Amino acid sequence: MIPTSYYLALSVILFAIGVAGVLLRRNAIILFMAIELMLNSANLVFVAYSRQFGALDGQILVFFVMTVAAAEVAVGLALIVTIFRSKASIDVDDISMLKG
Amino acid sequence: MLPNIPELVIFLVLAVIAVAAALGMLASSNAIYSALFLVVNFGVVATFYLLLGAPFIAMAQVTVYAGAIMVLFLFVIMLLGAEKMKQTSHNLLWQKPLSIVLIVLLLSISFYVVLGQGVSVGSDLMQNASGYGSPSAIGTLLFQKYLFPFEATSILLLAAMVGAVVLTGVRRQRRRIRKSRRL
Amino acid sequence: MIGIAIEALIKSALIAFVLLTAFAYLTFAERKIAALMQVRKGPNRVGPWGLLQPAADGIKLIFKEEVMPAGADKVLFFLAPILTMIPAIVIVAVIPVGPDVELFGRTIRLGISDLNVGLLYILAIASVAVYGIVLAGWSSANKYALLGGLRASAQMISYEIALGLSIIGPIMLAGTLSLQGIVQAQQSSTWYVIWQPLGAMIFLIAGLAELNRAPFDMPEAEQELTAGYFTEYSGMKFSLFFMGEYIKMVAVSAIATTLFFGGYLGPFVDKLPWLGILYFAIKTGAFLFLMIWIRLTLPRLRYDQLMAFGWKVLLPLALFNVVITAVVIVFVG
Amino acid sequence: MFELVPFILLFPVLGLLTNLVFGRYLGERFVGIIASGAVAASFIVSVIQVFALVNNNFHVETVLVADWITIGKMYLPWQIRVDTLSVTMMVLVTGVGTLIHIYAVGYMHGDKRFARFFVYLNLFVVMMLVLVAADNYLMLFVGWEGVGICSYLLIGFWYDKGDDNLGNARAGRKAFVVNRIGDFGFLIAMFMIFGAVGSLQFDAVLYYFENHGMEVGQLATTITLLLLVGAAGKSAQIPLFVWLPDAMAGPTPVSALIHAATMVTAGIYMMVRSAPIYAIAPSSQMTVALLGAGTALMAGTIALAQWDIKRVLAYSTISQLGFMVAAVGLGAHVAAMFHLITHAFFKALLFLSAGSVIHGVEHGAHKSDDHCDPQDMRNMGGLKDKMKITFGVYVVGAIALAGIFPLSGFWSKDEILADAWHVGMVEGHWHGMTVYILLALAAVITAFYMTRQIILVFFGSSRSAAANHAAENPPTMTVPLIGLAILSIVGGGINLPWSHTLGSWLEHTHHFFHGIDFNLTVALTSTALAVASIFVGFIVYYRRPLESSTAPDPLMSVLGPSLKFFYNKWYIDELYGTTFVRLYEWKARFLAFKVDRDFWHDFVHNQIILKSFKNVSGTLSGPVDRLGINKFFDGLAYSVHNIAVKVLRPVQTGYVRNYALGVMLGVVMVLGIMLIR
Repeated sequence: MIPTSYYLALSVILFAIGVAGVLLRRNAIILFMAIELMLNSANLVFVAYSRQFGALDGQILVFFVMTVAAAEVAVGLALIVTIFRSKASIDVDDISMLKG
Repeated sequence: MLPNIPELVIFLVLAVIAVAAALGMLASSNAIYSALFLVVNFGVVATFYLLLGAPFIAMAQVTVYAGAIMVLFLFVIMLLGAEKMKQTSHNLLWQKPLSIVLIVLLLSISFYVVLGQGVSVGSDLMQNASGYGSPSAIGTLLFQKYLFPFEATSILLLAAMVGAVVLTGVRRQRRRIRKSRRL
Repeated sequence: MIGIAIEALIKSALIAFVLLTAFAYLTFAERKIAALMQVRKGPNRVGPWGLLQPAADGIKLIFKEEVMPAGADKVLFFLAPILTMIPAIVIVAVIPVGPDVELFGRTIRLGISDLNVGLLYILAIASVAVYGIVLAGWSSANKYALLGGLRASAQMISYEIALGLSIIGPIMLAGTLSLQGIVQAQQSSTWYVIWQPLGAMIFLIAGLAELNRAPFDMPEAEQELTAGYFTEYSGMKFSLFFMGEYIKMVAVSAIATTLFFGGYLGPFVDKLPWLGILYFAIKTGAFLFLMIWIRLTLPRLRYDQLMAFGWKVLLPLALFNVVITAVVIVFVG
Repeated sequence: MFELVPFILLFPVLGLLTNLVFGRYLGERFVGIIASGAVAASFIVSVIQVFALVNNNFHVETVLVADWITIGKMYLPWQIRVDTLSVTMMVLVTGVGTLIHIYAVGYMHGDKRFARFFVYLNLFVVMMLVLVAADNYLMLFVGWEGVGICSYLLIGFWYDKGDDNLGNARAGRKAFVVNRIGDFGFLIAMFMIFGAVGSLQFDAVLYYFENHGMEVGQLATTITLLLLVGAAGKSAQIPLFVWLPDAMAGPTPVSALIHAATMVTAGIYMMVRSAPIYAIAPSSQMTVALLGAGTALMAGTIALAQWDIKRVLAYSTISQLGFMVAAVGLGAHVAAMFHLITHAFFKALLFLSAGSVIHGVEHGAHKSDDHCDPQDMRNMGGLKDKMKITFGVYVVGAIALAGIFPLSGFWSKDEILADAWHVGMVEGHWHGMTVYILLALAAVITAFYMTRQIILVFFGSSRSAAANHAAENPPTMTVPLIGLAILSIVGGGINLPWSHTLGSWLEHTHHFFHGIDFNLTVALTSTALAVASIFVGFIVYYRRPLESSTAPDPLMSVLGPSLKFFYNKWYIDELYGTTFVRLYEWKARFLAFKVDRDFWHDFVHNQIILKSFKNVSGTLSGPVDRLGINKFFDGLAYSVHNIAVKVLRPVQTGYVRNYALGVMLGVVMVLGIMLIR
């Protein structure tokens, strides 16, 4: 049986990497992927605690997170495509003006 | 109670793969590789779910993340031809060092909390009970206790669908293309 | 513990062997059937009735030159055919090919594993199968290949939804996600194709689309895209793609058999469990023949027609099927 | 089956809502079908209630729809009472209502506010049903006011027509105001009932008065007289009848439905409902009887001299309502209800036929370009060949109204007369005989003016081009007429003297409701009088028909100035005009111009308040605002501006990653704080 804290440590590392992706990368798509990574590390914590407490609620929450992630990706990627069409770039630093 | 050796080995190997894949996602300059590294990471996380007694979530992880979300990413990257981003001038000088300092701080605080918590496995009792994490158990919980969030989620998905269609709709596309011939 | 591992290993090896053989002779069968339908002879020189033709083809492909296109992404170009193959083989793991049998004093399950999320497993693996094709298309650095890959992935994603919805019918009828459970549930009622004719139809059509086979073989439309995503491939890598497609055909046929046609069930199976494998093989074979037949009969669809059909006809029909099934189950029991 | 009863109200409500929302899109046909269908459905439910009552051994049943008012011990539910009396009214209202709805579809054809008309009509049916279905006085009052407002809306339906383009609106206002006077009496009666009984539920109130009869005689007299004021307003009795003739300004189906068949009977119904209170107040009973008989005669004389076809019928209605009120006063409740029902049949028939005549003449007017008044009987004549069906049913209605054997009017009117005779001769009360004589005279006059009307309208030769070109109306109008005509002929069957069907039916509501035996003397006398009256009428009008539309009434030579007196309605309107109306107008003018304008506006407002405000605001805006506050806020704004430019603007880089960094900073800080604590 792997202790819960091992999973927590792993998800902390994954989360930190996700944060690094958001803060350091400029490619909007990779930034997006980093966000997904963070969501995933959170999911891992949910499932680990779900096992620790023997309750399924954590898994349900993961299910909802996945749904939200799917919705988020659909809209987010649509936005990126739209931005790319007008700017020919997906560098987030290029999208610093309110004017399109 | 410490885990037995084979289990620990499996866990450590998988964890190393997960972290390596995540780092690969972070570091690779090609967005396609980033996406593929992330897929590997998700696959490993799905395996963790299996180990944690959540086969349904594991399968959903593979289907939703690996099968749908990441394919969408790949699709967009290829569609835009944006796998290699041109580097433009960089004027956020203090962003990088400050970020690294903050990430290190976050890591240290989190580790302090997580490792200070001690080693616990939780109750084997519930987990070993038949049906824990099975689709029917999840379904029962989902359609009884969490019915309202579930329905709300369905509306969210519908909204996302409409949003995506509207954002990239055909009419808009044509006008944009006519306006800028850059594509 | 060790015993179980060894058993699983043996079964896996056996299945892999059977699948590879099936692939080889499926190509042969396809050529023979095509010849039959087009009133010609087909391969008949290598061995008796041309039976060794697949072996000859294999040897030829192994000795062909491996071409690496100039601008290709080498790693992914190499990885893509493998990524196509793996899901095709792995997906078979949860399909039961027969009832439990006694052998060497132990009960052996004919089928590698019986997950309680078996159908979810199938959906998960099916959804991952896109990667090989997409990456093959992209890594070739060839416009035809890229377009083929994109088309293929869009097509597979679109039809995956109808596919997933069409298997909900049997799930609801059987009340389980385990394939073994679904087969056993069909023992007490009848084959689910009786209760789910629409579901079976949708599964078959969506399955064909998932396979990128005629009339949905758009990604490799010769007239427009030369060979689609494997335009640049040659030699053994090319044959891996080929292998993937035919193994997937076998897999889809096996799943359809399991879900809608009673799997290994048939007369006297309870007395002679080994008969189950025979029944299973016959049913699967019938499906394979049907697929070949369709390929030889129907012309290819246009791409926009294909997408419109998937989203506007198949998906609503599948949803309708789910709703009707649910209503009937609730009211009739 | 009793639980179906709320549907009686629900159907018309649905109908009116549908027409209210979608009416303008539906087209006349659908609007008509929805409105008529809704009322017809209610009618079916009402009939079902009859059978339900029979199955229930005629026992009263109440159906709770909703709680309404609960304050302390006062509990007023929204509750429907199903007993023989209320069901009789329900069937009557919905039955006659259905026929009139159907008729109105034809009559209102082409009107620009077609859908609105049917919304009002349905609303009226709803309100009338609330009134008759009520289980307490307050709910009854809701229906009472509801029919009042519908009456107002419908009288003024063609609000842009009439004298000075305001006449119809004025008629509506008059009806409303006069009714308000009656309501005032009703309200005070209700307050007194509540004060004495502590409840407004019929059962409680009637039980109280039945069992405390002796102690509360004085109170009962006061209450019943006040109730009489209310009934006089609604049922158009002396002195509040003046609104009803003016109400003829509304479309004819309205006149038929509201001012003949249903709404005006509300007063009768209310008094019958309150019968146990009247029973212990003999002096007010006497008042009621005399008032009713007086009204019957007075209205009859006015009807004698009118030229307007609908106005004659309107006064006739008042007269017949007088019969009913008199019957109530004599304690002949069954006779009153009986006459109410038969009167609803034949008066609805007469009004609708009159409408048919008007419609036909209007049609002729369009055709011949002769724009004379289509309601004036002097412009008619000779229509019997042009409008055969209308003529036939009109004669049926007129004979029924005149009380000729064996039509329905004969049986009901005779029962009232027999009751009066009984009270006067057998029980020996002086007012019984007075009432009998007054009513018999009124009956004679009734027969005479109906003869006059029929001859003027249908016989002789056409006295205008319009009448010459008149034509029969479409079946939507004539079929309901035929239905009503049949009802007018056989309607007497519900309470024939030797079966007393209605009497024994109503007995289940109050034990002292009972019919009276047939009195051959009375019957023969009244029939003979009526026949003689018709004969005289023929002599006067048929032998010497009017030559032209300007010729004087042949009666002029006989009656002379008194006919003029009748024609001018006994100068009642003028009397009210000089006494009440002018007084109120003077008071209103005084309040408006002297008190309101001169004192409050010119003096208090302009001189005192406005001036002082001007001074105060002058000082506030000048030194205080401009120099003090403005300077301060200018400074504040500049400092905000400076902070924003120097500090906040650089932070807003527009780079997402910067913002993310900010979020991250916050996260780490919060985590750190949590860790330290």
